[in-house]
Amino acid sequence: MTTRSTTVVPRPGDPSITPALVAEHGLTPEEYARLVAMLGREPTFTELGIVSALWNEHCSYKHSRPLLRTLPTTAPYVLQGPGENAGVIAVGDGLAVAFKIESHNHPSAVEPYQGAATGVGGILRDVFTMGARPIATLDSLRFGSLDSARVRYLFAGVVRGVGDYGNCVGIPTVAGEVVFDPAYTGNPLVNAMCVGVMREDELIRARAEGIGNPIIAVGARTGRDGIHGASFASEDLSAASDAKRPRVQVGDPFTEKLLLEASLELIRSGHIVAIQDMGAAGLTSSSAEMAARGDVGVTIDVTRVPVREVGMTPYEILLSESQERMLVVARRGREDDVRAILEKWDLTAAVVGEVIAEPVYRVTEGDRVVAEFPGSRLVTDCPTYTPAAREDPAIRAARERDVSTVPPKPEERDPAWTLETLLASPTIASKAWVTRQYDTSVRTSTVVGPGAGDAAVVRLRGSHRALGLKTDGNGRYAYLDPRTGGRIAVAEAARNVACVGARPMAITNCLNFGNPTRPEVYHQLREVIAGIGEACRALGTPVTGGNVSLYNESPSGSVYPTPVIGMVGLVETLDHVTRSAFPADAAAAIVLLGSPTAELGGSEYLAHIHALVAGAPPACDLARERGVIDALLSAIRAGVVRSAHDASDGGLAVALAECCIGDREHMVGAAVDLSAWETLPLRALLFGEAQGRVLVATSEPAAVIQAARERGVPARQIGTTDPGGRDLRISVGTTHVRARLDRLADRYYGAIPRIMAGSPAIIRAQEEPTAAGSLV
Amino acid sequence: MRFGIVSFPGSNCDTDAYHAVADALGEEAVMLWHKSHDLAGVDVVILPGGFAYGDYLRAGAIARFSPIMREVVAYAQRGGRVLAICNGFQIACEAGLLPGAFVRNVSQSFICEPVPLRVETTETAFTNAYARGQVVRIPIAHGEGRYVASPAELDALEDAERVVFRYVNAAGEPTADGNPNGAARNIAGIINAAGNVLGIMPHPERAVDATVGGVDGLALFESLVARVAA
Amino acid sequence: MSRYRVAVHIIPREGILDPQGHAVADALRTLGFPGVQDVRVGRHVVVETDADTAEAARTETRAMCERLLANPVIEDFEIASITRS
Amino acid sequence: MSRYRVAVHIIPREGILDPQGHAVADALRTLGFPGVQDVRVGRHVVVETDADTAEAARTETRAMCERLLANPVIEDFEIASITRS
Ligand SMILES: Nc1ncnc2c1ncn2[C@@H]1O[C@H](COP(=O)(O)OP(=O)(O)O)[C@@H](O)[C@H]1O
Ligand SMILES: [Mg+2]
Repeated sequence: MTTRSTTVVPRPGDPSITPALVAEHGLTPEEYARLVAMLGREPTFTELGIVSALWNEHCSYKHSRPLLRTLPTTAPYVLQGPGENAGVIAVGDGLAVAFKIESHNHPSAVEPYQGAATGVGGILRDVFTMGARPIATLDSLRFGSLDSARVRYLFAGVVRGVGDYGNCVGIPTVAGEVVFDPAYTGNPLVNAMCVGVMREDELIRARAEGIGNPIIAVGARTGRDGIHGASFASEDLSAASDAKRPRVQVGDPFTEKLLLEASLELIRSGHIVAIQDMGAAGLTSSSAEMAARGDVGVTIDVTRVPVREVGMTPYEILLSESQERMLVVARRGREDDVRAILEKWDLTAAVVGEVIAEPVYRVTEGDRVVAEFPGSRLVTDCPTYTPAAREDPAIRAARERDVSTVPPKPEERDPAWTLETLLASPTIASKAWVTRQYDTSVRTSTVVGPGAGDAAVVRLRGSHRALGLKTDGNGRYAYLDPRTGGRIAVAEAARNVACVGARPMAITNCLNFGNPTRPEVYHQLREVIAGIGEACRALGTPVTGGNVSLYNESPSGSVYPTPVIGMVGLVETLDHVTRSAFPADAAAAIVLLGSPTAELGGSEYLAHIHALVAGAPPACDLARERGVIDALLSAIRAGVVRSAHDASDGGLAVALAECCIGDREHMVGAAVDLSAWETLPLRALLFGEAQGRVLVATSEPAAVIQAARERGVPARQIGTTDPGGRDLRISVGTTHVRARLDRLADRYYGAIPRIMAGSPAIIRAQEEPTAAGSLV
Repeated sequence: MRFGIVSFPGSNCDTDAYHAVADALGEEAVMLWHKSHDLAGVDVVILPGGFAYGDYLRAGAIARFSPIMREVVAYAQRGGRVLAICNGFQIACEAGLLPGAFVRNVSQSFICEPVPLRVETTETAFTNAYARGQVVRIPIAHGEGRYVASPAELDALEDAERVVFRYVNAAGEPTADGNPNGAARNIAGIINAAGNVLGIMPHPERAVDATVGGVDGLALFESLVARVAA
Repeated sequence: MSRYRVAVHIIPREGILDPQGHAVADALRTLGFPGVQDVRVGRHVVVETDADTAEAARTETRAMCERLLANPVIEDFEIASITRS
Repeated sequence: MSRYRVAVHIIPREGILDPQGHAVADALRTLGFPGVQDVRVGRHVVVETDADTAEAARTETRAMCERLLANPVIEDFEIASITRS
């Protein structure tokens, strides 16, 4: 594999390059012209495949990169910002945390179980290739309405896929969210986040370096799975996706577990200089990206890649998305040491290439050069686009609609009915049906798991610290008002993390949007990113990475523009850990930080009770958000907070109910008086989703109120808890609402199990006879 | 006292068992590699939870043939103490150290949650620090946790008081609603006839620290320490 | 109407990763079966169903496979046998 | 030495409940196959192995079943077919 002058000639048997073939590879005529100019000649079939993979949206971010550049990415504790497999922050005691979120929407729409499972596998690899040991995963899921059998099938399959993979590898799935809305019927969203821990000095980057260093393929053999999966992820979902089924990849969590252990051992051994997983676009993107980051040349010989099937072409080997594979750059002369470590873990390693001085990206098939690109231009030359942006007038009209005049339903005369009905909305209802299928306690570090707090708390062994972790994002808000939706996604994630006693530190984000070449969608993307940036700056939480998933459209339309924020917060000492249920041991005062408003737009109340998506989503005052977080954390540090829960979906009444029934074995009654806001419309007061509010149970209300006032945050005691009580009572002037806890609990805990009971995971779409299903 | 914890490829509760012994219990813990034939002179072997060899085919089926299992079986036959947890229990059954077998949970899905267990006997090296009839809360985390055996085998287990832990409901009764996985006769843990091999489906090593999951599993480890010290 | 017992084989599609099969093949070789070249693990489903004729039972079962029993994304199926029961 | 392809069925034992089979039967009836009376779900394992004769392949595979592929507490096995491959 020495440097030599080369000529690239078409490989016998390869198709010749035609405009149709170029189009099939997703390249525009302009992009193709750019490729020809870069090469100074026509590309070969193999080269076309490589470029199609690297220049598609998933790998190149061609429609989002200019926007992403506007996000804040720095803080003194950020050790690695965007640009690597995962972001990394320092959390004290010499420890660092790597974290990243990624989407697997399209694969999950086609094969929910394997799609979700391989999504988890991919994000685990992104974290452990930084040198960090994964300690937790989070999953952020969105589906259509559970009324549809097809949706129930997707939901059950995705949950089983997320669970089986993480459970087998032994990484607890500790937090996340599940949202149901018809907007996601044809195109579910499956975003997975992984968080890992290392010592600061164990950080490694995926940057090829050292002329003559060998490039080694590690892990599973390469098969024909998922060829062009990355470009598949960048197309609209349509009936034609059915024909793409063989592109689906199958996960092998057992091999992943071995790969995890072997990779960490390799990184600690000092035998390697870089490591990256072969994820989207496989060998091609991992080798090209490592070379580009290190600004070196590489050469890869595809005949040395261990394959699973005979007769695989260079094109197939380069683009395969077989799972559980890594690409490693080792130090020259350490090949046998690398092999020995892999053998210990029953894995194979094969030298497939070399770092070279010559500034080229070259692929050979034995002696024949089948692809060659100048320098790192393959990665850096991808065009970026700034399409036209225009708000959809229909959406603007929906936002500007006055929702305060929507006539209430007759049943709403008893607000307890509305409350019970909202608690049974699958978006609000308990997700225990989901999280019970996840191993949440493996690694014995989960201090607060799913359902017990507003965020998960995972302790850091060997320290008194812990992490507060949560994903958040409200697509309905972002649909109605993308700027506000972007801000709220960050603010809510931060608030949730603060509610468990963690200081919000940094975010990763997953942007799930429709087709960006449509001006309406590009407008949403631009505004959401602007909103995220504003919130991150205001809250001091830089962006360390993320993922953009575009073309989330199906014949039934585009998904809501859905930003998902993965927030990492730091709990300074385990004494600060705070849960969301009212304490059962003694009565406490209930203090509301922040205040209700007349806002009702974009609420779950309107969506669930009135099937209406309209009105302006609640305003997000970032200074207020920061004040609420600071006040809450200061009260927690002072030791006066017994529980904390933010008011979000379903508003204040739902939040109160959740505090009462949050610990099902020790439910706690409460008596609350909201007469101070008697002038507000009752349903906005109870079910409106005004931002910047947290319910705190405390034995020292004065201290909590004082902490809030010092930060300009309104705060007021609104009631007391009643550990022996069986009701939640809410008074507003002369209106008295009384809701029985057992009924609330029945709605809240029973809603999803009841829906899913008649629908075992094995039942596949009834209304779509062509859809896929799986047994077991 | 020295505990040896076996690491199979795919074990994922081996480090949890290590921390339970070394940190919570304060005893010596060593890891035993599956390819090794050396039990390092340990006083107790722990077969930990996880998905050894991916649990492909059947849970525990392949792990049973691991090199170290030859030593573990011989050690158990000599009277050495073996604590087999979750996947370890499945492996112990496949290896013939304990009777019975496991099939998928009745719900067909993986279940992770703390469950109440009743301690059925304290006349074992693993439970002498509990009170008879005591109800403890210990997490389960398994997809194939449904214990099955022939009626004759089950009767034999009962007659010899070898059912050590049973799943119970909130009232402490071994009813169907207190049975998370459909296990025969609510069986969560059994011991071999010689009294030196305990299989338990729930995870006592996840219940040794008040910060994460409570401390109801600690007495199991303390029982072993008390017995070996005696 | 008669009762038929239809046996169906559902196997991972050619080219689809079969981690189970790999693990079992490795284990068998280690156990002293060096001749083992390859193992694929699939499902064997036996359906007892009422139908007018064996042909009708076959048609029904084929539909069951397509709609539920096999996952066409990653599996192939074949009807192995049909017997009166 | 020739290569043989041996197909093995591993079936949950009578008496050992087969909740998966039940669930599948229910699902099939829900999907509009009312004739379905019963379903049992087992494994279909295909072993490619080198052996001198078909008989030798059968003996070997039987040993594989006894040692690894089937657990006699819960499963029965049968060798369904042997073909030269
Ligand atoms: N929404 C985003 N915000 C900030 N950084 C992003 C975002 N999306 C992607 N990035 C960064 O761009 C880089 C490439 O990401 P990605 O292509 O998703 O990684 P992978 O190759 O593992 O799929 C990563 O460092 C990632 O963190
Ligand atoms: Mg990556």
